[in-house]
Amino acid sequence: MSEVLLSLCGVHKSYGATRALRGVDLELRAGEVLALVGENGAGKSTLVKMLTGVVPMDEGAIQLKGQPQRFTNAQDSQAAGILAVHQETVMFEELSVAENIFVGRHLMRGPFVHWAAMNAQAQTVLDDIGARFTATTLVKDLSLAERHLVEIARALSQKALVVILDEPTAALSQAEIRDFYGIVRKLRDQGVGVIFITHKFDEIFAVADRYLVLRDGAAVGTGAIADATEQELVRLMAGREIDQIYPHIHATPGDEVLTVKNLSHPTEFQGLHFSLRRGEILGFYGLVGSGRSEAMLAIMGLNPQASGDFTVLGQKLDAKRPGDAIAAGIAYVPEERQRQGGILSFSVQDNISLAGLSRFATGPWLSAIKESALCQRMTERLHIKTASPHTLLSGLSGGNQQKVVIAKWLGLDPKIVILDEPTKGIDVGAKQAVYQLIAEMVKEGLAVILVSSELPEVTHLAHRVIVMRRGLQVAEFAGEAIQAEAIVAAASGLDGSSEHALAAMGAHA
Amino acid sequence: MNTLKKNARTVRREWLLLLIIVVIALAVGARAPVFLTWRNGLDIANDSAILAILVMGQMLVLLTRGIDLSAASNLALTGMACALVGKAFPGVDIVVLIALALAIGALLGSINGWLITGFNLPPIVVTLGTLSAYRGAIFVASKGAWISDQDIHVAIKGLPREVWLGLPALVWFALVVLALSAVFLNLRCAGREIYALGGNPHAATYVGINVPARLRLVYTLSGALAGLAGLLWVGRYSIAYTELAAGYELTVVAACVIGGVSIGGGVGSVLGAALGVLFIGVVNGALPVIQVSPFWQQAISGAVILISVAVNARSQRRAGRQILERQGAAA
Amino acid sequence: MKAWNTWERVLLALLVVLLVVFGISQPGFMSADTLADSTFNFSEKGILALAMALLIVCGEIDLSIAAILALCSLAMGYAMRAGAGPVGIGAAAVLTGCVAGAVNGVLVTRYKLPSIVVTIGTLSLYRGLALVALGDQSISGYPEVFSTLGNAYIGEVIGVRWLIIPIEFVLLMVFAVAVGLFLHRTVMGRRVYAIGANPVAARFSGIEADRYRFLLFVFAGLMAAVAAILLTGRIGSTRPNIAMGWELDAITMVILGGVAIEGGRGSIVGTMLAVLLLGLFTFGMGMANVTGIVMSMVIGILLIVSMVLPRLLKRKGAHA
Amino acid sequence: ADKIALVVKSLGNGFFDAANQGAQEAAKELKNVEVIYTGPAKATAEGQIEIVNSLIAQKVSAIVISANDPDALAPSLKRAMERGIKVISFDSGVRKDGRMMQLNASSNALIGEKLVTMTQDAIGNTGEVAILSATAQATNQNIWIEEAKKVLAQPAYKGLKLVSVVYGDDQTDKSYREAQGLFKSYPNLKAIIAPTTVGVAAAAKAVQDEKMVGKIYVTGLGLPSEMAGHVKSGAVKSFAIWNPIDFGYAAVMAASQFVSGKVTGKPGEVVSLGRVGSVTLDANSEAPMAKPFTYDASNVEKFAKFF
Ligand SMILES: Nc1ncnc2c1ncn2[C@@H]1O[C@H](COP(=O)(O)OP(=O)(O)OP(=O)(O)O)[C@@H](O)[C@H]1O
Ligand SMILES: Nc1ncnc2c1ncn2[C@@H]1O[C@H](COP(=O)(O)OP(=O)(O)OP(=O)(O)O)[C@@H](O)[C@H]1O
Ligand SMILES: [Mg+2]
Ligand SMILES: [Mg+2]
Repeated sequence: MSEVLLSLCGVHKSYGATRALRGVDLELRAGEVLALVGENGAGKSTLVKMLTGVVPMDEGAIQLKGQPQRFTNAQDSQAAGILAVHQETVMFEELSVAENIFVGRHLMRGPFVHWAAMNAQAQTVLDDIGARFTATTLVKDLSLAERHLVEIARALSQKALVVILDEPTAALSQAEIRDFYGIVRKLRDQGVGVIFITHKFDEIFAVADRYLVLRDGAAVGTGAIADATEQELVRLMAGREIDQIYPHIHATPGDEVLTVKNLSHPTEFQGLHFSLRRGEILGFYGLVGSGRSEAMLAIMGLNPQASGDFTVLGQKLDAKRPGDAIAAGIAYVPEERQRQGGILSFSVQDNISLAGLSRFATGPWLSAIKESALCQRMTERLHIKTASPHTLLSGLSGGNQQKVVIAKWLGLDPKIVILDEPTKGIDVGAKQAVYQLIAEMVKEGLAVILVSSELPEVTHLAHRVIVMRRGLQVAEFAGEAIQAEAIVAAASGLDGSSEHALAAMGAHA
Repeated sequence: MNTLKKNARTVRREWLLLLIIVVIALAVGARAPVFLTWRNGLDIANDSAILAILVMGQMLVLLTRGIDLSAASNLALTGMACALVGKAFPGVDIVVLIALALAIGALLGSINGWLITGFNLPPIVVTLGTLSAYRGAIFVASKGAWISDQDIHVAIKGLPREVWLGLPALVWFALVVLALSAVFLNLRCAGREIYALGGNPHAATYVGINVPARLRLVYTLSGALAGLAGLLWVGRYSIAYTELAAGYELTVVAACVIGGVSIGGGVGSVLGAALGVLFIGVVNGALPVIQVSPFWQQAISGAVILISVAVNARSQRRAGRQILERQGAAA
Repeated sequence: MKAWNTWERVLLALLVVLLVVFGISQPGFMSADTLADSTFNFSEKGILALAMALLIVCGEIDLSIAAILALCSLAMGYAMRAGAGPVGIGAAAVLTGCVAGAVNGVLVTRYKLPSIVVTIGTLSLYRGLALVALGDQSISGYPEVFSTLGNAYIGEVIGVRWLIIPIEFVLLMVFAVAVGLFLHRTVMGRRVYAIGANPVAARFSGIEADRYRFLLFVFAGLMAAVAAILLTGRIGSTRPNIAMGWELDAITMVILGGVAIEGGRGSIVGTMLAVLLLGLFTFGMGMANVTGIVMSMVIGILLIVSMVLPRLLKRKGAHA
Repeated sequence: ADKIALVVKSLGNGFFDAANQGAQEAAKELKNVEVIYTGPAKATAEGQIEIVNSLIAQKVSAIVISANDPDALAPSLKRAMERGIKVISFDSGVRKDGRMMQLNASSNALIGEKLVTMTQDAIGNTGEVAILSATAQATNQNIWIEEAKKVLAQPAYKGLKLVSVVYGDDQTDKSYREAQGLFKSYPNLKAIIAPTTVGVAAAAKAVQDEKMVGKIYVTGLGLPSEMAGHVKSGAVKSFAIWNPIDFGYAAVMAASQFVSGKVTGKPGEVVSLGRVGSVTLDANSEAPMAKPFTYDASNVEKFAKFF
């Protein structure tokens, strides 16, 4: 066994009344990848923030190579050799790639910033990880995935002892994730200790050597990945058995409720045609940035540049404003929960009633009684864990926030529900609840569009799957034909459907 | 090539502003040749110099997504303090007075910074409060009296009239401040960090930028520059009184905005801001010369602000991410 | 979204303290006459503050509101010169206010410009237009109705002598109740909060954020017009520098009233309490012959202290 | 003690500070009278109205005011009179129904004429002349400018050409820039008339700074203490002013006459102004205090010590 690089002992951290970490011990060896797993709010990110000096530790000890450490700011820990790719993207759009890599530790010549050296060094690192842009590009001109490469380059640009990756693959495409595994392995081979945080089990088993499970701020289990099973990890995380994540879908599709014809946008997508039936789950699969969310926004009237013909229940819909689509019975649970979905400073009840406010009104006046009736109904139906309907949304865990956002839309009794990445960043328990909900919805005769980047989700739940690539609808699978390999091939253009796409993927593969 | 395109975009904006300034100057000169004389140029430079100094301070603050509404009050209070000191100690040296102006200004600025970072308050509210507070403090300090020509220290009066190497001292002060700002923002670590934290304050803590310290620095610098401007202002017009430069903070913000500094933080350059100042200077200098009624001045500057922000917003609008392959762009 | 919170209670307590302190220290302060007259000093500002509160809750700001007031007063003058009757004069003000507000609204919603920048620009533009139009003149000689509106007491008008409440103050109260009901009790009010708290989520929930923003700017113009009618009536003359700097007074009232400058939080009750608090405070100090500029210094400090204190107390609470 | 409030256009103005000196002197002489010196920070009518309202609440005996707007102040001053407060305006007047008496520093016609004759003394019979005034709304400045224009229209002064009227808003910096603008717009300008103490000093300074001494002369109404230096430098040959100390004194004296009920403000009444003499109210209840007094190199130093 190699030497112990980093050890944490009895770490405590509270945010006001929330005890985010309670006495966590952790050991990381050189040349090892440690998977840090746990439900939402288990304290993973908090642990990272502590190790990187972003938030101070209340109690406990950190040792790096046997030396006790005390980090008061991010610079201290960087200097000590701990580098992190944080869960939130840490990017400065107006600055160049090189500067993003070196921000906070600019290379200096005398009293002045040494631009030439910074650009050169950054370029070397970028070339190393196979990035296809130059160091002087402004970050705002990069795609989402390219930005993640910049973050990774930042972590690799300095001599690191420990590299921490907090859900780094959330926005990467399949091919990029593969590249990324390569980078992680390379680091490990160089003797770096890697802490890897993710909610995706396939990743854990693909790259990790050991795991540490956090639950409610405490370490509840650790061991070698080779000896672990997914079932076991899930049990540790949730504190109970979760045998069946995906529910059985009982519904069979009925009449057509939505047809979309020739949905196009000048830059984002083109020529989408599809229809949706009662009780059907239509999956939309594609790589990140393939244009799915943009297309859904267009149906909702949130994408003013788009054009297309929509028919809802036989009626033509002129979706120019979200209000029209809502009135026609369409509900859209957006991708970015905190930015687009909920209002953090509103209470649970006010969030739930927001989209259909006029239904709680007599004349122009709001009726608190009607509001709280709906809120009560929805909290019970979705099992939302909240102290009271008047708790602020910001006080809820990620999974429960997501349920509140879904409740907001279900409260409208929609005919069609569009769920955009409904399980992004939420833990297994919450995921299971969301899947259960989807199953109930279609059973009641709702039609569901499920936009997802998680393959198992679409393969297990959807009746039909439409695959998008670079703004185009490239394939459709139904029933037995829904096979993971075929879908991935279509999504990444490896099925030979487009020569261009092949060429584009070339650099990544 | 991406960068080239990018740089071309921003550089073009600044050239455009310069071009507009030149066109205005030539057009006015065609009607009133006196406008294109060296003397008039110096007058405009002289008038713009103090604004330029204030704008550099305000720009630093705007870059961090803040705003310093107290700049003009700070200017007036520091100016009054210097005038009072000059009156009380006629023997005091100009260097001491300059140092004093910088120090008082910096102190007043650092109060803003301290309140904003220490209590996590929105800058607009804090500086709105200190705007009134500093203004009132002038009244208290001077007991409401004006300090006029004969009581202003000779060195303070003399400073703006000094001519060094053919250029007025005020212009030198402005040029030095501009140059130092450019060096600070482009070549000093702290300057780069100001751009970074303005662009994404949340991310800044993650990369080890000491955000509160940088914010305090920025407000202190803005204050120090306002203080220096106060001393120069009092010298130039030989007067110090409570309402000195009242409302000037909006002109300062306007110059920044015209110069392409974004209220939203993280965007702006010394060159752009300087051109914004020049623009205001040229327009204000031109109006009396072409005998536009003085009443038009304010309306025109309002219209100019609106047009330039609209133009800025259009040129800065995201060029639109392209997912679809462009026609004919086959590999 | 609640109209009655801790901060409102604090303001009410402060108001009581203020009345007691001035009542003891300033003879004549607690007389009905004095209290009634004091409201002349802040009624128009209070009306501006109501519109400003809505805008700030919605995440916007209007620095041009006092300049719109000047423009409306100018329109009244021109309408009078053109021979319009009282109704025509009033209509001219209202129309001008709505148009000026709509210009702000269009610039903010259509061109997606930050409202603080837009209204700094229109502040100069509107004030400048008033200067251009009026130059070195002033307009006076308005019909008697306006003077009554601005200077008379409600009792004089309805024939109840003892009811010495200025008409201006009655109007302020009526508007306050209306705006308060709108913001705290109606569907549209809730949406205003939502837009201020999270504009993207609000839009995703089917709220036409831009329409609300636009209408609120128009409403601010309308309130500026109402204030213009009252102020012009009260002082009987129009000058280009009328109500100079009142935008900052209105903002101060709103912020002291507990409305968060970043939007999404605050109440009309708080705003109105702050209007009363500041109005009576300055009046009381005026009676003690404290000069205006010192008063505004005290108010500036008050503004900062009122923001710092709650945070300081919270911090103390966390440590204990 | 009777409280008499002296409400000025704005605080910090040297002219009014001097007037306050005289007012305090009058209070001492009258005994049993307390003078409250007050005014807004910025020269606005709204600011003065707020002050008047609080003076009403204090139940002062009399208000002596120099108004920023003749109409705007009238309603609240009327209310003051309804509550039994005596109101007189001095310097810059209030509309007739808003006060009981207006004390002018001098007669407006005399001031207008003085401004023109001083200009003629400085530059001779021909040349371009510009006026730099206070705010565009200032009542008294506008009346004097009108009077001066009337005088200029007389055949004796046809060589003097008035080319422009600009406004420095009684702010030194603005006045200074306006003066500079005049130099540029009118290369042949010979004189600037500034009928305001702030403007005249700023214009003189601009002449000095731009090295125009001898080419352009400044004249107008100024305070000796502020102008002494400019007379010495040659930018100013002569300027005029009435004695502001006397002015403040006389205004308070007049007010006390009203308080004691000796006069009521009817036309034809004689109002005693203590050591300054006495005046008779005209049909508009106005009265001039004295002729403007001219200052030049021979006497300015002497008066500079006083105001
Ligand atoms: N700044 C903060 N203020 C208050 N509470 C916080 C803060 N940051 C995190 N928390 C709370 O601390 C707990 C741990 O949060 P943390 O972000 O570490 O979870 P996580 O394991 O990273 O979850 P996820 O999988 O959703 O990223 C949660 O209950 C969270 O609500
Ligand atoms: N380079 C980028 N810069 C900024 N935003 C981006 C970038 N790439 C993608 N996005 C954002 O990500 C969101 C998703 O984009 P889009 O609809 O095109 O893809 P998608 O197929 O839904 O992928 P996903 O939802 O998985 O990101 C969009 O709202 C878009 O604004
Ligand atoms: Mg996390
Ligand atoms: Mg998406």
